[in-house]
Amino acid sequence: MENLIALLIAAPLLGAGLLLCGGRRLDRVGHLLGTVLAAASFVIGVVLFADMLGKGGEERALHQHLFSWVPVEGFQADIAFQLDQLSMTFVLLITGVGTLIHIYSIGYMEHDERRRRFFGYLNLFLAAMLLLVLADNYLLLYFGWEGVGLASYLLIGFWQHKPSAATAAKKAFLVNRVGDMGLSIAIMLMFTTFGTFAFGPVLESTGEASDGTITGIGLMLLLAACGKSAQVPLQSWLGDAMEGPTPVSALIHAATMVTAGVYLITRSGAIFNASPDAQLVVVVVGAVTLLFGAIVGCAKDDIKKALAGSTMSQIGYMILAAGLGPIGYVFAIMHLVTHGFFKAGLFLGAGSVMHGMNDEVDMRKYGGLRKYMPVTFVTFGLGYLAIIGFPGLSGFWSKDKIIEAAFAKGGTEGWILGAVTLLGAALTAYYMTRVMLMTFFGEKRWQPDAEGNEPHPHESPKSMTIPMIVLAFGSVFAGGLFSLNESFVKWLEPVTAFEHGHPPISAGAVTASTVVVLLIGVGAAYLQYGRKPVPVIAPRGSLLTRAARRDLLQDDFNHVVLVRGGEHLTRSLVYVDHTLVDGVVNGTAASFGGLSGRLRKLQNGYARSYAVSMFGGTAVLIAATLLMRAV
Amino acid sequence: MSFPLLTATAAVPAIGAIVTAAVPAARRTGAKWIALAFSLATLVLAAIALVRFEPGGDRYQLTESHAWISDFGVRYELGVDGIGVALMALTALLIPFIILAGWHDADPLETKSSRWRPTQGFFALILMVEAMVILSFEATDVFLFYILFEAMLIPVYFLIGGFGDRAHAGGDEAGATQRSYAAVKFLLYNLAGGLIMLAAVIGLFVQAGTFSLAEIAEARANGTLDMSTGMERWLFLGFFFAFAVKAPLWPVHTWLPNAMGEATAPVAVLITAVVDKVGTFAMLRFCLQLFPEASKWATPVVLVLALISIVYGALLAVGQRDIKRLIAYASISHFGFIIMGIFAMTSQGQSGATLYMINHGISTAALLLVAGFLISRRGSRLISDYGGVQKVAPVLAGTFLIGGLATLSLPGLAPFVSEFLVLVGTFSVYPVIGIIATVGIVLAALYVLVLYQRTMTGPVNESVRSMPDLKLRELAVVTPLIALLLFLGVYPKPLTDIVNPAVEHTMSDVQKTDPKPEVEAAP
Amino acid sequence: MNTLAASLTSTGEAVQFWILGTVAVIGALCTILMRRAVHSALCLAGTMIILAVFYLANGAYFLGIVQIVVYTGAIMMLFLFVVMLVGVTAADSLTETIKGQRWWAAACGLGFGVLLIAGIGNASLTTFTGLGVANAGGNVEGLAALVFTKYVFAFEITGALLITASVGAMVLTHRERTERALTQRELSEQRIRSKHVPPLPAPGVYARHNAVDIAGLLPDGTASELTVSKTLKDRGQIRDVSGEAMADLKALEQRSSERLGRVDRRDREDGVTK
Amino acid sequence: MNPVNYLYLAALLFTIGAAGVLIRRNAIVVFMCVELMLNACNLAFVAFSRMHGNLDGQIIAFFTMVVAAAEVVVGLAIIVSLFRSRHSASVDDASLMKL
Repeated sequence: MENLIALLIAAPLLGAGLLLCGGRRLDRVGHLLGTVLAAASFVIGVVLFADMLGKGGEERALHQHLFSWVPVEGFQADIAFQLDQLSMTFVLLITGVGTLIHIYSIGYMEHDERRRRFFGYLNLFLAAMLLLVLADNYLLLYFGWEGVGLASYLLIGFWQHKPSAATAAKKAFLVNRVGDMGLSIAIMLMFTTFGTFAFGPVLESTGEASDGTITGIGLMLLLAACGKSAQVPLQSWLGDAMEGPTPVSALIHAATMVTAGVYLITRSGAIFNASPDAQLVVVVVGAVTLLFGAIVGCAKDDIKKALAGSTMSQIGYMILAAGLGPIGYVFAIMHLVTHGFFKAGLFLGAGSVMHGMNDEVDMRKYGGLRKYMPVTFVTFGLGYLAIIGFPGLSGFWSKDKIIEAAFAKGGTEGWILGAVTLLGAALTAYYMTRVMLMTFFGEKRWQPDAEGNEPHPHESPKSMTIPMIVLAFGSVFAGGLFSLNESFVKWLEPVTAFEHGHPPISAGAVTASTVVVLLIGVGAAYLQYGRKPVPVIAPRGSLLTRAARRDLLQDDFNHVVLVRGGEHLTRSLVYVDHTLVDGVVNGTAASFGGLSGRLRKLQNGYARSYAVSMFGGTAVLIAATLLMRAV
Repeated sequence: MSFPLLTATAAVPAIGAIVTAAVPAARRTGAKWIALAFSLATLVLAAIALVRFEPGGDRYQLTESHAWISDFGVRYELGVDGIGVALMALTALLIPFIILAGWHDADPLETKSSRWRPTQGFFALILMVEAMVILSFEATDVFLFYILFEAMLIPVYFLIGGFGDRAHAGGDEAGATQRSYAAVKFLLYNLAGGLIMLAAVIGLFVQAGTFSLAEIAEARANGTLDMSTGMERWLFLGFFFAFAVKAPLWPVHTWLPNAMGEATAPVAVLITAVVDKVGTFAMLRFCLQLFPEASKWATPVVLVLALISIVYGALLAVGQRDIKRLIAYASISHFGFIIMGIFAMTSQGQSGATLYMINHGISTAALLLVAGFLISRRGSRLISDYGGVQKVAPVLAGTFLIGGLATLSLPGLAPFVSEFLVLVGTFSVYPVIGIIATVGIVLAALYVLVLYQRTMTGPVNESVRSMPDLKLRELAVVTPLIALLLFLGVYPKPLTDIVNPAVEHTMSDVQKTDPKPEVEAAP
Repeated sequence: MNTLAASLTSTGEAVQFWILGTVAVIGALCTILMRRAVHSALCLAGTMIILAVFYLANGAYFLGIVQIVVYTGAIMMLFLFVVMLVGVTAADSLTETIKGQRWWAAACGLGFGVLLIAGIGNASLTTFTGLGVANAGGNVEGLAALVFTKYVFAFEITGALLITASVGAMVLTHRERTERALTQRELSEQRIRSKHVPPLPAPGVYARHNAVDIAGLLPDGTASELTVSKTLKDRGQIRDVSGEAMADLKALEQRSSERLGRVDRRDREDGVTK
Repeated sequence: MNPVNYLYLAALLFTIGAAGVLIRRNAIVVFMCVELMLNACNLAFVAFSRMHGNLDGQIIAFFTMVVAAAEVVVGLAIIVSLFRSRHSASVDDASLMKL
């Protein structure tokens, strides 16, 4: 069975190789080939899953050792895979949602002449993401980690002719690299501390290392997670990443890649468990991002950017849960999976809307679309209900558990975290209702564009709606299925460990308050956007709104401090290199030249002058000889 | 007596150089084919040497030794360890690609006279450089090495000064001025280094009474050759300075951007991927092996200089407006990594540094040669003259991106393995330096992606609208290099197997052991 | 007198040394300080003769004679010939043109002299052997024995050197005619074409100055370069007497007017008005 | 009197000659000064010969004279040809060595 693991990765990798190197010949079948290989990977995943279910909880993990990657004295990095329940969860999510999005893209990218390459990139992403979750050591994980970064870069910048897309892609890669720096330092720390960076040995011996080291490793892993999962302070790339085609936003920047940070923290649970300080920082980062993303989401008029803010906020939930330790890991992953369904669904819905609206993304120019695209409306609506945590739907089950776990943290921290998560829930309800109302309800607000093309909203083709329907099913039922008999907890417990949290207030009270804040959020949004018509031109808004529209000024800060500062630094360094470093050398040369110029004057060409120097030289020689004899 | 394989690897390109140079003016294309054939023959010989080399065997293999200048104990002594044989193979591997890539670089613009034979000269000089570089990787006699180290400056000087980049912003006149400036700067820097090295070589001879590396190393090891600490340090500095100039290390790096900017892309590859490697290789072979104590004494300073090179080179690369100068500064940053790995004196660092030399050779060759193809199409080196190339020449853009990704050490491509090894090796002994060096990977991403964004993406620049995509000859150059990058990125084992024993030898030379991990992890 | 080792020479020789030595030094100094090359040559010849005397006093009879005959006689005459050939030039001026040359030369010379003398003084040369034994069979015979045995090789080479030198001197001074000599006809044609058909004017003015180095004066009193030989002109050895002639004329007029008692009225009036 | 005085005289004459070479511009006079220096050396050789009691010093002086004669011949020839081409016998006029 374990030999199948490599096939999981090999299938999409083969697809990527064929599609990217195959040339024009494959243009006509490329998309089908890519989809089939993604589906093949999913099938293999299901087979492995079925096999895994047949075994006991502790024996389910599979290992496959392919070959030694970097065999150097004292440094063993292997290409080896580990498939346990946690990885399995991700494999199914990645290949499942991935396949759906491949199918969706067939329709979405139909008119793009570079569709073959798009599928190549998607397959490359799948391969890299699977490598990330299947790796059995941190270095191989890093391989996958950067691989998904590359795929993300290529896909964000897929429409490279748009300067904004190219810039966004670059920004995403760079910000991620900052996070990667954290991951590589963490790996180096592990190597010097434990002499290895394979999951097993490292995680088993965390207790023996010093607290400082473990905290250091934890914080560096967190930095990595922040980069990949768009957490404060490295969140700025995610909004811009929406420049990519919408299926990409759904797959990479909502369902799978951005959750890699959560995977990393959960996978490294032992390290965080051993360092309460690191855990605290994780929780704080999660909480801050949760609110940050939600606030940004409330202010954006671009439907994809609003959803991106929401993604950030939801991942904040997951990171927060992961930071709570064994009481939260399972729920972090559970929320991750349900979020994968409903957020992918929402993005695909948004893509469907854009598809019908000539790629218009401004929600102020939508309105009343429910009549024109009923399937999109229904699936998007189900996703909406799931994300705001409407009781009974997926989001409710997972989010409610996280809120409970936050309260269960205990002490003042518990209360604060609980309050933050509740506030987040309210905000989620608010901004998602706003999106829903602005898009599908009210009057139509679209107008012909400058060239006089009026959009004709229409329902998307089958290849696009079917994945949306499937994902809508997931959004509705997945959470309930997982919570049934605590099946998800039991499934993951052998890997992540699990403790029941004991919130200071009863679980029922938590649930009740969740529902209450949910209603408040929905109500507020309805009052603002449902009762009165939405202005096509955005009102100026309060200071907070304006700041939130600009991503709470993070980009401005980055621009002023990093970009401008960096420009000045490089420019001055170029100057320094030219004048100072080169100048010293050229100066030396010039001073020799000057000296020679002076000395040249001695060479006046008069034989008598030379004779004087000869004569003087002879005198000096004689003097030296006499002196030597005297001494 | 067995067949002198190592001599043959150097003799074949040397003979090739002479034959190529002797081709009559009218048979220009024939000269190219002859040069290519000789370089391929060299490659075959190098491959044989690589196969015959036994990783677990003696330290120096395939040795040859003949008396040369007996009065001074100078011998013609050759031998390769794992590092030498790997670098020799790299050189032999890259030259055919360089020749292919520079196929039209030296075509005369107009027929000046029947005796005007630039093409023959160009390829003959390249082969001459190859011969000298290969022999310098094989020389185990300090004097022989010194001669080659200096002599290879001459053909490179002519390659820079005589066959510069035709794509010059200021026109032919300014181009010629800049070229000769760059060539002279290259020569003066390296001659200055070489001169100081000469003093140290003589000093070493006075101390040891022989030039043979093996004899000196043995005498050092068993204590019969006892140098005073001060003397050892001075000699070390003499050698190190020359190698640092060649490598190049901050602050003696400024010749490289000029040289690489003004030379044609294949020659720039020759300089940075092949000739400069002699400097870093010599640090491993001579500095560490002959002066272990002094090397350890100098380590902190060298590491800081290497660190400065890494960050400084990367920052300057970001600020460049000229594609080739950008790559040159990137190379300075990479050489910083190599030197850091060498002087970290851990197994990982040194293995990493050796792999880095090879991987950097391949990756820079890939990036720079594609950049050369790009530049030759548009006739400009300025980044701002490009834009949207991806749309008109997707294969060119794709290969350029892969070269760029290799330069920024993306996992899966060969340079990642070496860069990470260097970082780990350094971090395990000097954590702070290791962490600061990690900043280099962010900056690398910055300059590569900025370069790619400005040249390849965005709206199509008018001047590149009719740019053709890569031709067959160019694909033949790029594809094998990329394949090799991918292969060595995932499966570097063949290379590490050869390199590891040599690294162990070096580690025992400097009497260093890797630091023990804090916790003995469960297996 | 002990022939083997003595510390003192005869008193006569001492007297001779001090008198002639002083003269020799003065001669040497005059050689370098005299403005005219001819004078220098004569002073040098004097010094050399004194040196010849010293050679004789030191038992080098052959050399003494050779010094007088070959050196003072032949070589110095050669010098005088050349001096005549070259003539007196601007180079004869003793004013120094190179900045600091004279000071440096003086400093170096002084230092060098002091060092040499100190060096000799340093050497302990209190006794000397004398040439009694060596010259026993005659000085010339002794020298001949050495020259033809021990130094025969050097002697042969010196002979070769002399031959080479004489050939060299000839080569250096001999001028090959590089163009055909002009025929009588061509010369006359050239002359007719030039502006000077008649013979060139003669040098000399008013018969008082009929030397060849004095340019003839044109009617306006200026010197005509055509009247003097080209060689003198190149050497800058033309004596310009035009000013002299004018001054003479003026003086003559002055005198005659005084004698005639004529006072220039206008001059006086000018003086009054001033 | 000790014959060493001849040496002092030779040194003095040599120095005077050298100073003359340095000071005078007329090539002929310079040459004369060179001759003076040679003669000073000869005097020293002759004095040495007497001091050591053998004739080798005189032989050297003899050769010096011959060589000096050869030198004078060539040197004066050079001066003459120089004068022909430059119309000057000043050593300072032959300053083409200056860049």
